[in-house]
Amino acid sequence: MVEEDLKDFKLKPMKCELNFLNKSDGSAILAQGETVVLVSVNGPLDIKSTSQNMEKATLEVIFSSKGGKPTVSDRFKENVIRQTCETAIFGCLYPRTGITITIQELEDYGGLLPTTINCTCLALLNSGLAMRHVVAAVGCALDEAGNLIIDPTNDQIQTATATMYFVFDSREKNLVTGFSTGTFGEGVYDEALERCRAASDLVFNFYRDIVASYCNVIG
Amino acid sequence: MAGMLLSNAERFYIWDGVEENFRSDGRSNKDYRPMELETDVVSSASGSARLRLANTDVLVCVKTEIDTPKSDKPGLGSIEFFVDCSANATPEFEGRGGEQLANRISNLLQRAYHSSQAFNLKQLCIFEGKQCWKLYVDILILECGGNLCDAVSLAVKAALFNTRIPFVKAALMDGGNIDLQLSDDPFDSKRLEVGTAPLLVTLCRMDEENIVDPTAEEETCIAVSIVVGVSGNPALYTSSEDTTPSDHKCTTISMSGNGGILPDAMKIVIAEGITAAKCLDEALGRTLLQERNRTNLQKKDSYGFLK
Amino acid sequence: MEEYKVLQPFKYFNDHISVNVRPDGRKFDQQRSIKLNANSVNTADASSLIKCGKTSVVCGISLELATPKAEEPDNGFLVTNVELLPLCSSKFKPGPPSDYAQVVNNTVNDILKNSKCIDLKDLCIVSDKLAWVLYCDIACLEYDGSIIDACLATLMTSLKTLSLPHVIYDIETEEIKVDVNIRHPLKVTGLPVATSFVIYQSPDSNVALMDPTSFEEEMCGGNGANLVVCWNQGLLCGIHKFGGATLGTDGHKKLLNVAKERSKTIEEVINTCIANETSE
Amino acid sequence: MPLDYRRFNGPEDSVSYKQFSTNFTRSYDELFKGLFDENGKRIDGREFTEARPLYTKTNVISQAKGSAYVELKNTKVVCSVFDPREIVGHQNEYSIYGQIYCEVKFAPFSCPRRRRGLAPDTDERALSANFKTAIQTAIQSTKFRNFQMDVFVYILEHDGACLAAAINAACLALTDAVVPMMDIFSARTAAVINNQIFVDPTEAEENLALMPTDNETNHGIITLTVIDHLRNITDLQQIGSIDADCLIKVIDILLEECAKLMPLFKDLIIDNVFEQYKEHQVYLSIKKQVNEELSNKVKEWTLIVKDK
Amino acid sequence: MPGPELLSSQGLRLDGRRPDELRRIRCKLGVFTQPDGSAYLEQGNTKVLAAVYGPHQAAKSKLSTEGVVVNCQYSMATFSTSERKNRPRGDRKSQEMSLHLRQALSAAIKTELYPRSQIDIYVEVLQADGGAYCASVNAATLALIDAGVPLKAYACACTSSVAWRGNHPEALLDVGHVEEAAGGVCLTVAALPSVDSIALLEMSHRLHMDYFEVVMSRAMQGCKDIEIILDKAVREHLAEGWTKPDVITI
Repeated sequence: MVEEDLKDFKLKPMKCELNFLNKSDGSAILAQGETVVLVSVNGPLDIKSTSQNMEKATLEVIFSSKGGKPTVSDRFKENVIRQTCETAIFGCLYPRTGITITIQELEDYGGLLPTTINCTCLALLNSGLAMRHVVAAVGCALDEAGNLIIDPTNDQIQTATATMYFVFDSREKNLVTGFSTGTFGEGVYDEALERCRAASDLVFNFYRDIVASYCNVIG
Repeated sequence: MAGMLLSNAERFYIWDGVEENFRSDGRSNKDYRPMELETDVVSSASGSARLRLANTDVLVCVKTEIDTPKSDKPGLGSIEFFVDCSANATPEFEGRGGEQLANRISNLLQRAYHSSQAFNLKQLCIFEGKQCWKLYVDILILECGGNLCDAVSLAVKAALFNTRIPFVKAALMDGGNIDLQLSDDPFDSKRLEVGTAPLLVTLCRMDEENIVDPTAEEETCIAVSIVVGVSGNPALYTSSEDTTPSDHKCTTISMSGNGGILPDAMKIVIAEGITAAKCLDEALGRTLLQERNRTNLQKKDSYGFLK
Repeated sequence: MEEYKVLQPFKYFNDHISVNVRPDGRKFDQQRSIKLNANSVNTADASSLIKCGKTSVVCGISLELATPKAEEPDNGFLVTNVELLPLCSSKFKPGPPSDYAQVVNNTVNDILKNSKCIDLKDLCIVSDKLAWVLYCDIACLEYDGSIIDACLATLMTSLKTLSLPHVIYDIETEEIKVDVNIRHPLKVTGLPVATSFVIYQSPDSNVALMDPTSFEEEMCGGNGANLVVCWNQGLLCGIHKFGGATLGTDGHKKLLNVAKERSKTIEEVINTCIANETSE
Repeated sequence: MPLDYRRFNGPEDSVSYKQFSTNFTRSYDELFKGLFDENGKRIDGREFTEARPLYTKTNVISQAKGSAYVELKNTKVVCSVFDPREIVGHQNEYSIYGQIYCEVKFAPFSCPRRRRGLAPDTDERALSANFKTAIQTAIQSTKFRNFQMDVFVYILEHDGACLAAAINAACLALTDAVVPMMDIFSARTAAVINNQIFVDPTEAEENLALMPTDNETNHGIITLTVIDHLRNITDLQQIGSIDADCLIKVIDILLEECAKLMPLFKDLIIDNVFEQYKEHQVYLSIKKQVNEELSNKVKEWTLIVKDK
Repeated sequence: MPGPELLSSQGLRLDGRRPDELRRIRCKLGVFTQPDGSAYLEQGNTKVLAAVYGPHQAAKSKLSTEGVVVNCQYSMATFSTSERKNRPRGDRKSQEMSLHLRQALSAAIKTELYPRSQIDIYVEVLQADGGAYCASVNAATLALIDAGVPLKAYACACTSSVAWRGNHPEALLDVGHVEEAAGGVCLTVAALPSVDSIALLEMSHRLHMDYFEVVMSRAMQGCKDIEIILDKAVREHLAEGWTKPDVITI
């Protein structure tokens, strides 16, 4: 894996605004390319005793799609985000409480789930909940010719034979969550893993800039 | 039934009464309480009937719709029962409270009317395989005074007897669809042959005795109750003498409450159920014929709830 | 022993892992015993039942005819539904499917679509007029972990043993005649096999456990947090990792190889089962 | 039925292909002749009053407290019983009887004629209600007051008499779950077609018994549940139209059939008890061994501590 | 503007009534034995049954310490409309009607007399021929009186609409189903006429400002007339309550 060709890509332009909603503890709106997602986090809440958990906070994720009608794939996305956040948040610091993450999909031009995960992470940062590590999601697509495209645009995804999404944590850059569509070889999978891991640094830098720019507002 | 609180002393009072065949309201074990029946109470329905059995009050309406028959039964129409427990009866029926009781009664009726010897669905067919009548029988329970099944089955039979189905001439156009001409004169309609429609009789066992038509109090202290559906005798429902009287058959049996019953006691119950249904059938036939002759098709001034 | 497991589940589990053995005596990458039989239900057009360890799943396929969708005139329908019945474990309540059931349902559907083992065009009889609808209903009778592997295995066995009756469709009169005794088998390309893992975060290192039981799933982050790798004839047709503990790159590679071996054994099991089914 | 958002739905207008197959639309008489083979016996060679052999196995589902699998040749039924838990749903006052929640569900692929939906429809709810009245008599619900016990039945294949098979499976599952019961109970079904009684009918016979015909003969289906204690009838369900004396004849036949099942259940339960007893013995011996090792380990340590 | 055909040239409406004429109201109190109070009311062809339970102990969830909790349920029988409804209650329209019913009746009931208790009012519409909500409010008032619940005043409700005769508008009182379906404006007023206060005012469709006064006064006049009729019925019921001969059978 030659070092420099890891760097010869650029991610879709990311625009973000923190503290977008005043009623929620933490909120963020993120546009990655044309895909736009709004996430609101309501930090440690008092929930009814039957759904309380002794050791850690119970995490509840509500994903509402643009169309409004609940479908089975919404539940799948909810589960992906819940499991990712379960590992990221220090649940044991808030026992017997509830944390609700509400996600509203505004625009979907491909790569919806990585944008949702990044936006959720930004909202969690904004909400001040203690977190083990920050997560960054990067997607990549394998087109017919066999070469990998990082952070593909919508029409690249349509024509791709396979697409892969990876979520890395900021500390050891391990794979926290991943899912894929289409078929691909084992070698392609390893190469995609490496290149997305490199690309995730860019996302982490983006987080630092955003939080820095908001520091004086909060500080 | 709902909110009925009985102390043990009252229960024993009722049990002892039943043993001596002399119940708390003076009836013997095999007597029915006085009933009031009135048909054609709702003008917007094809047929309706209201029955008051002491303080049980039931209103039944039959509405008709044109429908395509099911593919495996091309020559038959269809009948559907819907029971609605109005909250007027008890606060427990508010919202979805009365659903379990409603489902039980509608299942019972659906099974009782299932056999073609009980209610022949052929008479509902307009054009084989293409068009047929669908009867919606809506039952509204306004007050529960015990013995709901009997009151409902009597009211349903009366409502079906009162139903008028407009004459429809169906012609097969080319391309397979049907053109229906409905006669414009509202009174130009035919009646349903409802003579064999079944009547449900609830027999409740109190240790060794079987009682009929339990009041709400008696219903709370019975162990097991058996509902027997018995088909009617068509001769009672037509003034013309040519219809052959068919014997009474059991169209459905169902048990409820948690208790067992010895086999030979069960045979007695079935025999008693059939005799009780026979005399109910005669009484119903007499009153319906009497009312039809008196009103001969015009719509009389309906008392409804104003009496 | 039982009381220890109930009182101190985490400690009980940790003691076992630290001694490199799992509570039910298996090694980390050892598969539970699998029993598979085909065509157990003869009212279904094709059916199969799998019992891997204490998880048993039955799959039945029923065939129906319908007019294809306007936007895809020459595509048939493939409708798979996974039902986690209330009778399979006290975790599932009666009533509409729970969130977890819908997640499993979605995952199985995605894997089937990704593997492209059924081409919807084969299901079309007359374009824009008539097409087959394959209702694959998967019911879980006993739930003890790694439900996705069992569902996929029964689904593939049933699809491989399915044969479609011959249909004669008369264009003008739109008459449909079905000849039940001439049946031609459905073309199934490839055989996707899913292997689910659970990663246990022990204090010193993270360990991956293959084919987890429901107790092991609970110990490693609830029943949603597992990793599903599926191979299809040497090609990866889907890697789904839902959170849970993380794994280094070399651990990841070892995982893929273990999954590859397992997919070979499962393919053998399915093929032998179909072989002695057809030979009967 | 409103569109079910929580599942994948096929096209609404899908209809079973069997409808267009040749032998689907046959008249009543053809079907009636089809029930018999050449020498007048039923197709599967049984006499009219001969029931199908009942194969059964208990403890098939490890997670359930008690479970049973019953097979009446082609009718396959699984039943599982879960131990009592708080009452689900709103509960206004303390109920002195334990609640029993029953649910009977057909597998979508179980019926030969058409595919059944995934959500419970009206006649499955009706079947669950009948099933509940049949089994609740035998269960002593005063023993688990203010608690709710769940009994779930899943019918894998429906080839006639599935209510009776479900009730028998429930009886075995309840005994396997050691639920306080008055006595064991068993159930049998009989169909009446053209005044002819068929014991333990297959799906074809049941379909014919309920098919609308214009001849005035007796036809219908009767399911009888008998509890072994004093041979009490705990549940009698009948559909169709049958006159009184034919009904009494059917009840007598069904009583004998249920009585024939009782010894079979008893043997099975006794075998289970022996097996569990043996397992318990093995478990006790292991426990004794572990205790011994522990005690002599403790002795060693006390020695070491003493000479320190 | 719809409405010319609603009024014939002589100023009579489709069902032969004059514009300011109510439909025939017939009512009966004490129809059922089990509820504390019950009433049946017919307004033309609209037939409504009302039952009142209470005041009794309130459910824990709805307890309120300063006044009585009024719990209403409005349900229409499946056969009440010409086109069969498949669910009697639970849809949005009946929930909205229950809310309006509660608003109108809790204005009439002296709520402060029964703290921490609850009054259940159930209305069942047997036949809906327009003005079902008004008939329900009137029937519920009669049922409350039959139950002996202290009321500030009679709560009466009435609808009115507007139609055109030549060029000047004419306000129609007590709108029937046909006039409702014709798409004209429909103003519903639930008022306490004797204390001259309005509990609920609701209007569908658009109405020009200066006709509002005409329609509004016609509706208020309608409520006053209805109150007189209800009052007469209550007095009759109480007067001959115990001397009435037993039920005469046909």
